[in-house]
Amino acid sequence: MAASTGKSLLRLFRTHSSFLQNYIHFKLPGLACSIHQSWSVRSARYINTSCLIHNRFSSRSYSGNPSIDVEDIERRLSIPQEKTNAVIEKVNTDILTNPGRLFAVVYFNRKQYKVTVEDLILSIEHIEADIGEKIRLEKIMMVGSNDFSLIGRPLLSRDMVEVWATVIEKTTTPKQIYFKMKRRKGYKKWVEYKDNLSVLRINSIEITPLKDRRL
Amino acid sequence: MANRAAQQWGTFARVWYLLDASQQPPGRIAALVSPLLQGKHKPIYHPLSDIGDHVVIYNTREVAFSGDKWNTKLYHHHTGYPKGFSSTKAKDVHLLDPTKVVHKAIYGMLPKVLLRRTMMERLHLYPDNKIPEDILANISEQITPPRIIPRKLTEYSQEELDNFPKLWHPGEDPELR
Amino acid sequence: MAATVACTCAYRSKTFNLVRQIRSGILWTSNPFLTDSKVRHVARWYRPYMWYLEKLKKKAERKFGVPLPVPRSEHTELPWDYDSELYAFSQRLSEDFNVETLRAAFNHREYTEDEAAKRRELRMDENIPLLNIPDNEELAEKGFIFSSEYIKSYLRSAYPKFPDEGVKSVSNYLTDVEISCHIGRNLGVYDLIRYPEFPHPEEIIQKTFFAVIGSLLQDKGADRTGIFVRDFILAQLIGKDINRFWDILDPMKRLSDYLETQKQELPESRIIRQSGASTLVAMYIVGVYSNKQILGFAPGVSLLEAEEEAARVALKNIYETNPETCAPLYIDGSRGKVYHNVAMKRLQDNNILLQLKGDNLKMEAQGEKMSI
Amino acid sequence: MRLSWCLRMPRCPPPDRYYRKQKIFQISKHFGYRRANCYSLAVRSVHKALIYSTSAKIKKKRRMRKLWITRLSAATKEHHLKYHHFVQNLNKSNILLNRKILSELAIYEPKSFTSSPSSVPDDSPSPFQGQERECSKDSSPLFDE
Amino acid sequence: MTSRSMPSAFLKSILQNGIGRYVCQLQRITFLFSKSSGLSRGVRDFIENDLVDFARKNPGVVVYVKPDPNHKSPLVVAEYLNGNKKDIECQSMNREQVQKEVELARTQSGLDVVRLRKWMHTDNPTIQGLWTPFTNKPTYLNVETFPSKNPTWKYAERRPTLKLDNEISADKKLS
Repeated sequence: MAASTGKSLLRLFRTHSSFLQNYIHFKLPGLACSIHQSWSVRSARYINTSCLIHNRFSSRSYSGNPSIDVEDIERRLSIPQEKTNAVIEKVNTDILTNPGRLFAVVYFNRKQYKVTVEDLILSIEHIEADIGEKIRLEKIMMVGSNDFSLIGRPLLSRDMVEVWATVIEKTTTPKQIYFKMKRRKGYKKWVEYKDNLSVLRINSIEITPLKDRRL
Repeated sequence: MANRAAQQWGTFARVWYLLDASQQPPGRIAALVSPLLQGKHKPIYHPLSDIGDHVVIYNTREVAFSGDKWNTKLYHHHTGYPKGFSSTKAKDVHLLDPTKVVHKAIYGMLPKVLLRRTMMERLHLYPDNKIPEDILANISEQITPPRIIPRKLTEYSQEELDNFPKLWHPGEDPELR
Repeated sequence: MAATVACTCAYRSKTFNLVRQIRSGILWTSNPFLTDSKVRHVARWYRPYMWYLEKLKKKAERKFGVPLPVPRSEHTELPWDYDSELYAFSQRLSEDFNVETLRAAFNHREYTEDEAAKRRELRMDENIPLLNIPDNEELAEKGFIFSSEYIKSYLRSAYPKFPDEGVKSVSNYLTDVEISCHIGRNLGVYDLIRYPEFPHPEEIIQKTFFAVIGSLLQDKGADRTGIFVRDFILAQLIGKDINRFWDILDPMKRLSDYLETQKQELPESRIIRQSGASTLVAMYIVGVYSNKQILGFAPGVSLLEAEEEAARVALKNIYETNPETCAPLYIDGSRGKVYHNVAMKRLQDNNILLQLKGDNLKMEAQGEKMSI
Repeated sequence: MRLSWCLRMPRCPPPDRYYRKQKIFQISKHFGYRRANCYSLAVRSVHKALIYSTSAKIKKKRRMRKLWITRLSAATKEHHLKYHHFVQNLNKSNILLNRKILSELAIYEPKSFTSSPSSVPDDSPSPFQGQERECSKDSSPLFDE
Repeated sequence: MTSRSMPSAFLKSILQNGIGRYVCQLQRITFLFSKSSGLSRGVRDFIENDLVDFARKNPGVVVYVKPDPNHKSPLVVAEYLNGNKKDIECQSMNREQVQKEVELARTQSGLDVVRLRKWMHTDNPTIQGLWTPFTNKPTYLNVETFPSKNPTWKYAERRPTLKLDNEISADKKLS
């Protein structure tokens, strides 16, 4: 039952991404907002976040245990609510004081990329933004640092994470050949084509402190 | 973190595992060991990269086939010349070389690629529990044997025997005992 | 400008020009199948024509040797206009340069002298305006001093715990010939340089690049120039570990010295993991602890190597310059602005800006001497 | 003299042939033996190579997915989970990270991989449960936005 | 083309472009065309209608226009900041096609157009430290003597639950 919901969601997510623009122009945030508002309203039901703290400098990698549903995990592992709040507080102080280098998993143009600041990513599609323009990558699936990770289900909220990128190049692939042939049948197909490419530079990954729904 | 070279040295380090083969079926040993030799238990696995670990197996003389395999299982060989075919019973092979049965089982379970011989180089077989010191110094972890070994009646202490629940008591009649 | 022939080939005939055109790809770009030619068939004359051109080219090369590279301004096929190039240069970098200062920044003293000598030879009037452009000596020096000072103070604000030695070595690396020449070339400085020798030596490219920064400093003030230096020079640090420019010979000693000054327990190394201890390819992970708190750990081939590396990692963590875990060097965004403001304030406090404004540079007193 | 190339015209082969062949030789230039330079041999091997290259573009996606799954099953086994349980958990918890990203996380960000909620078996008690209780400080989970 | 017959490279940028500020990499563009030839018609149309707009929008690009009777088939030469030069043959193209070519030349970085081996480039592949064979192993194995009575490694099955008291992070002191 639960598994099937997951799959159907997957489908929903994909169909949406095909026609939604996944960036907005820097200069005209107001125009693009409507699109994202509709998206965030739709997805609000599904977005929640799980998080966990790593001990700094610990040779062991975990000290906590993530879960799917807070109430459920609290019941199952008999963890008091104060503890959950403590985790949120810890992550929030980390975010506010010194988050260190962050990485994010972004969903861009039907592909997922694990990026940090100053990375280059390649997308095999022509995008509307001009070179040098800053765009915001909207679909952030995960953010992490050395000390904590936030995983979206499936996406992190727009208010929580902001990933900005600059379009630095729009070019093409070299000539590629699509070739098919059948022997002794006189069937031959030779198609030469080039794909459009666009290169993005990740400028910043910023997160704001978390809010607990119950507080 | 450390520099790239040091990081990679850590990531591609080979781990040494130890396995006690006594009372274990060779096939199940092979199923356990072959992914280790291939490196399939590591998230950095790639079929072309040589990242397998070392496995040390001792007490291979005491491996246990189920059923009557010692007598019925045959290892075949052909010299390539006419009348060159020969087959040997498992028990005869085992008498000739007590590590051979395990060796053959693992060799057969590795992928048939050029890397197979290299992987087998990392398999260290010892017929009894005499493992050289320098080999033992490398070992990081011991593998749980695949089969739980049943204890013999003689291995139970008197107390355990007394406390064992019984359906009926034979009484004191010496004949029944 | 048309009279400025600094370095050309001795012989110019029609044949030679034709060959140069082929060479520079004007007449014949490439194999027609490798470009996107819209023509389906190749004309019948094409191949024999190509043969003929090839032959000519070989003949000319045999006779005159391989031609030397020519400055872009002296290409006969492609047009050139120095003023438009200057204008585009300033527009491209989104800076509002004063064109006259910029012109001076590209003008080297040797060029003026060379020109004057040539005119004397030709008995021309030396006082026509072309030669009245000042040279870039002073601008280059100003630009160099400002850049290195700005880089240092920016790094100090971005990495407050990083020691001065390290900051200096990073700044030296960034203002060195290799990097500044690389930046200059890729910002389009090369074609605009006025220097008699061609190809221009690397030092000249470096000097011109700093002269450009100097001209910006002179016209637009220190704030704009600081941002320029940040965007173009400091950005070259990206993807590089800033600790590698500074060789720490004995990291363990440095670490224990540091801990002593902080009144903490001395560092203690412990093996965290080991594998294959009796083999040639052993791996040890060694951690450095102080007061049972781990400061850093690293793998290595031998215990000594791993310990040294772990001490280095510990130092990186203490200095907060570990490229992986610590925050990146922010150039964009709000953090970049904060660092820039702090850096500018520090420059002001040290009176560096005032000194740069004065006509006479008295920077020698601080032991700062331009290396070019 | 300058126009002597015109005289060669009648002797040169049909106009397209040379360039048609060059198109094939461009691809075959790194082949071995006569297949690199003899047209009749080159064209056959180029056709074969192009067929392989076209089909490999499709197969590569399949192969990579297989590799990611192998890597993931290795990574999840380190946490005492089986691959299919792991994927099931992902689906249940509505995490749509793909296999490529997850296998990258397992290698490059091991802490995040360990902390992903799917490493908790859903219907059985957590493998880390014992530690969970022991570890009083900093432990624990989760929250909802 | 087969991948072996194509040159390949990794994704890169010039001077870390896009960090701090963006610099358009097209340095100058030259139109070489004939005033009368029909082959140059598209380029002439482009120059008449679009070129001024193009130059106004891109003040950082020097635009040269050179009518030349030798260039019956027109040529557009794009020069980039990294020193690369790209020749675009615009023979018999119409205005839209020339527009498209010029737009492509403007948005490219001047690096060679080759097969790219990866979808992304990163200087910091790992933030939390690379995986090692020991990353997820319990530390009490450090003090175990082998052969031991409690073997721990079992394929895909759960290890015995451990208590944190058994955790020994570093056991051997380096002398």
